[in-house]
Amino acid sequence: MTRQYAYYPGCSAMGSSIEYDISTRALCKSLGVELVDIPDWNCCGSTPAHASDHLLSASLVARNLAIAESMDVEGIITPCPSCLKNLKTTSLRMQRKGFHEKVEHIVERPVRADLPIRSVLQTVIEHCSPEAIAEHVSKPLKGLKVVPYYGCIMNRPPDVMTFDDPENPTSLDRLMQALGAEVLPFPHKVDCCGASLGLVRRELVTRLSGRILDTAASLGADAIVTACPMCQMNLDLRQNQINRANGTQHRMPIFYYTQLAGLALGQHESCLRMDKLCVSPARALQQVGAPAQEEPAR
Amino acid sequence: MPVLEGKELRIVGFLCNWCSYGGADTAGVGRFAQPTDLRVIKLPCTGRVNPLFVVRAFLNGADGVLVSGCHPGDCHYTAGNFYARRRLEVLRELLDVMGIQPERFHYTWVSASEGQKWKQVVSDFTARIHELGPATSFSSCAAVAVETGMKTAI
Amino acid sequence: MNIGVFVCHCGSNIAGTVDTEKVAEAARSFPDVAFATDTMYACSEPGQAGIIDAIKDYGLDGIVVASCTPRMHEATFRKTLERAGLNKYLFEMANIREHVSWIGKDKELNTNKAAELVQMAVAKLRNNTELHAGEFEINKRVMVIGGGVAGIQAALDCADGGLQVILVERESTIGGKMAKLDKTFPTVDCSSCILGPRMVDVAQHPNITLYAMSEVESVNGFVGNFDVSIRKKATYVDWEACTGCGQCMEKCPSKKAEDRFNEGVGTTTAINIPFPQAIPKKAVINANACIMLSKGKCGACAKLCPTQAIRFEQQDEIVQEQVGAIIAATGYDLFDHTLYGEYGGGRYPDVITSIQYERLLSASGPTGGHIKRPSDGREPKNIVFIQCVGSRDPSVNRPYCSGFCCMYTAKQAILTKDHIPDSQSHVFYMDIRSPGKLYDEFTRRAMEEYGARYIRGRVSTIQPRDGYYVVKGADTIMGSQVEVKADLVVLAVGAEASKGAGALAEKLRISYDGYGFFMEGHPKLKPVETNTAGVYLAGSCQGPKDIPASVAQGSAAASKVQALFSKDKLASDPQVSSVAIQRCVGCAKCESTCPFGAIEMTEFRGMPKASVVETVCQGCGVCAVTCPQGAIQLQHFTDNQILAEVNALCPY
Amino acid sequence: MPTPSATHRFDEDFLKEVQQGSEQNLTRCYQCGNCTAGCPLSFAYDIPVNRLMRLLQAGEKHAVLSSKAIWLCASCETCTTRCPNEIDVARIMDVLRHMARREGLVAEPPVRHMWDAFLSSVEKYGRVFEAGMMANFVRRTGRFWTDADLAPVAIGKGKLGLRPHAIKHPDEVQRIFARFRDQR
Repeated sequence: MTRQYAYYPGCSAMGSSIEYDISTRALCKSLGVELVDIPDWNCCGSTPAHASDHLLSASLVARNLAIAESMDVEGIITPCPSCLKNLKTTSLRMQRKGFHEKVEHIVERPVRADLPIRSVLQTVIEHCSPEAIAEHVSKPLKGLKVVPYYGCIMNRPPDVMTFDDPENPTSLDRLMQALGAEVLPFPHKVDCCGASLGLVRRELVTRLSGRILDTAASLGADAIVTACPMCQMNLDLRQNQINRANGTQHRMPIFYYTQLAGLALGQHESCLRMDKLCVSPARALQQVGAPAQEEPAR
Repeated sequence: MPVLEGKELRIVGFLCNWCSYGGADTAGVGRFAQPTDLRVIKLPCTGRVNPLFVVRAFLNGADGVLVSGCHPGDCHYTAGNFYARRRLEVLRELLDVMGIQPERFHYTWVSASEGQKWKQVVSDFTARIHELGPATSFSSCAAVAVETGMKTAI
Repeated sequence: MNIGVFVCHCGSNIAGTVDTEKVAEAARSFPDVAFATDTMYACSEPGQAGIIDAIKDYGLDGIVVASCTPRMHEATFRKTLERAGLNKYLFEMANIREHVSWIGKDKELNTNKAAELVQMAVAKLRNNTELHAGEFEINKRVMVIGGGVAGIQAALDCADGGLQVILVERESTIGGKMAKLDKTFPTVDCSSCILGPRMVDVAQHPNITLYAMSEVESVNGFVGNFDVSIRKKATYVDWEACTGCGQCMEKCPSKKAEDRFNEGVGTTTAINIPFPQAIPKKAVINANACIMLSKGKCGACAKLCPTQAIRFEQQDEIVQEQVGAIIAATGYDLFDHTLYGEYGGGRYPDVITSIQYERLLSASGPTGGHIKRPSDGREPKNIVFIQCVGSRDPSVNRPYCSGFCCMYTAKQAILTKDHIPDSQSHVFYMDIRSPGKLYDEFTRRAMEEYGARYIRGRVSTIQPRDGYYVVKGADTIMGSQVEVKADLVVLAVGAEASKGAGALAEKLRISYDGYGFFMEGHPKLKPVETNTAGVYLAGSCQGPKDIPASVAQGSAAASKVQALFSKDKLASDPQVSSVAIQRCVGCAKCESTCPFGAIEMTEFRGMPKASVVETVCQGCGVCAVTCPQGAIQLQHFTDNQILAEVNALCPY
Repeated sequence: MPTPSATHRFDEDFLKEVQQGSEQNLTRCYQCGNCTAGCPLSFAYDIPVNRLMRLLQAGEKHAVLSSKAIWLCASCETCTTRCPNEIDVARIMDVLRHMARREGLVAEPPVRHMWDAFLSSVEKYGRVFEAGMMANFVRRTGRFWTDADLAPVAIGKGKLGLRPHAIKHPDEVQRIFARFRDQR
């Protein structure tokens, strides 16, 4: 049976991670997870908000919570870990009366902050289970060597995110194995790539992201699989910058897990939008016998 | 000598010698500050607590009664606290009938090592009793009636 | 009754927040109080003399002392009464220290409360009667639970003192953790060389009966007369016949069995003798790994055993033993480091525990004393030791310091240099805790003579990188991050209560703390006693201890038992139930509720009556509440005595 | 940072404010250094995290609030996740940034500008308008070549929209900002 969730795409879905949004919607549809966009949702404020003031951050989130609470849904789900952390943290902190009142005063509407909030990844894993998904696989990702990169806040802090293991998460691993890919043990699963400092201190980002690419390459990975728009943009869009800074020649495709899942489930390119990836996935895709992408413009 | 008017209420505690009395001592040795209302009567085991003792305390003007013994399974006499639990559960049912607010009665388990927990139990229960305020006193004849009724009930 | 009341200052412990003079003054107005005074230290020699004099001068026949908890000094003052010729049960204590002066600062409230507690004590005392202890025979055999170094010491001391000892060991050999160690700090002498002979003594001692592969099933009775049933677990080998020749191990085809003795470093055969110096040196079959027991075919060992000792059909067996005292020496277990996901959570083969490392260092270990990486058998050059894994870590509910890890880590760093001269050890520590004779000197030697590099800081994570491991730590003194390349990482895992400690405590009716360590009788003055008469503690079951401390406690517990057994009879506690025969209607409710079977139904003039077996009654008082007639009463805690206390507190 | 003198002035109110703002008990820190050990950006910090915690315990307000470290923290939660004393270090870093702003002590202005640019974009449209935010940031910092190399790729991939995706009721979000401002 299908389940209805209030869907919070997050701002990057409108731009830098549009393919994540498209492939997420497609995957959920095929797995019977019905997404209903939160009408007129606004930005959660991300790091800039909580780094500037916790009340402001909570208030920006709260407006979305309030709208979602007026919908008839099982809970709120979002593909973006950064949004997820803000939403979850806010609804946790709003359990405290004083803070709750302050926030309601600012957003000028009642907020219950009692809807369960999950990532799309968690929902897919718990609602469908990798085993069940494996049965729908029509184009197994045979021979594709991937390293799963969860990013730093998909599972942490554990008390807030309450999903998977904070040090060695395995949900992506299990999902990728179910899709037929070969998953390599990756020591940097939850390491920080520095994305949030991309604009201001590029040299820090190239160092942190560089290590992730280096290790992935040295393990012989064909691609990195991500679940975070920040991480993906950082490793994909900035890969040339990283190479330049570190004197490396990585050509490492950075997939969203939703793209690879869609691929294995036999979805059409229009649901995957591989063409949106900056580092060409062509070689990796040929390996699994998927139609070669035209080399994207650079 | 009466309770200090306005400052304290009358709270009686029945504690077993092996766990809870030791726990109260541990709290003392640790200098865990507690409200002073509680007066402790030491018994070998909560199994020695006759519900009549509790009722008598209430009839004679107690505002609260606390019973505490060893955790289930840890009883120094293997089963004493199980007997206590059974009897005190029955008692809890009867209190209402006798015109005693059941919230004024509480039983719990605290081990000899749980000084911190004991402080918590005493503080919480005392706070609860102060919220309820002084208990309404019984006329002596009513008291006698209740106690005889009680005897036959148990 | 002429009652005397003595209100103790306990220096400033009580007088600091209680007006003791006022309390004494208040006491003078209580019924039957003929004399009341405050006193500096009631328990001191002059303090007790003062009580005795008052008894003589004022003809007192009952005493109340308001001071510390009766758990501390009731026995002291009861003796004082006896010295003054009074029955020791004509005495009551009011606890105005632990229950008053130490938990509140308000002098007015405290003073008032103290006075009420005195009033309560007086009220009870007025209902007290003389009680006289009987005597009962004791069984001068002792059971020691646990055959580690503490248990071995206790057993040998008792046995040498002429006592019959029952030694119960859960594993197939005694020796405990110490038998697994290579060397011991700070002398670096060989562990098995010093423990081995003691183990042999146990085996050969005429006074010691050893039950290995056995666990205590249940304990009944009380001091002087415990009835213990012991479960001898099936070994599938007739130990009478087994000579420990070890041929079975050579021929056993199932070689993938868990090697418990070697802490899972490598595997062993399904039929196994843990190590050459094992006591008893007998083979045991691991039922899960044995092909015969799991699949019903094989039996290689049975075919070639020279003494036909194999018994595949063997079952667990329960044996009964009677003893007069019990020494618990069940030791400790090591923290499960898989809870530390950041250290690999057990996924990295070359991240091992300190005890596994001991097995690698030990000449009788799986590698013959050569340090080899479990992953590829290579000899490591860079070894990193991480301390406080499962110690001083509230996030895994282990906020306590395990005490000996700093020392064994220093020892392991030293041994590492001895084994591999061109190796380099790094030790991440938070604080070096090395109090003890020659201990701190020892840790200094590790650094100064053996060049171990000590880094003050915790490790955040360990990450594998082609063939080695990157250990990411901090040097808080330097104020920076440090990354160390390691071939092998040794986690100094902390000590925790041994598995099943809680269950055993419940069988022995002793208390244990929040971590599962057994509670001593008094944190300072009764280190090896428990609150259950006749049950004593030795070694790490009471809290983490190193070898010298465990041995000392083993001897201490043994001497306690010797003292207990120095008398032929024990005085029975007269605080037991007794039946008022004329009120008893013989309903036998008490008989059915008594947890100890201490009540028998007898006949009196043709009427059924309950009667209490005084030496069996433990004085819980459950029967007194059950009796519909109030015919059975617990001496010293009768209905009247308790109600007198209630009425004193609630006078309306 | 100035070395605290033996007779440094212990600013207790500061410590209180941090503890209340973060709901963390700083006395729990026993200086094991785990936070520093795991911090991915420690190499860029002027003061390592564990030293910041120590300075907090010592009430060294100025030293803490004028540090670069608090602005370079990426909120990756590693310190919070691994602290043996369960101190939410990342949350404390947040609170320190809040206080530094109020005190006008921003040791890494570009970070602050980037966040402000982000938030003003949110205030204006209800969502982040990435291109607009970039422009705003460049204006604030005068860093004209910031990621100039990425723009063509991003635009080519249609990942850097040149028109904002405003929400239907940006006024609601604007009111949130407004009411937030005047209640402070």
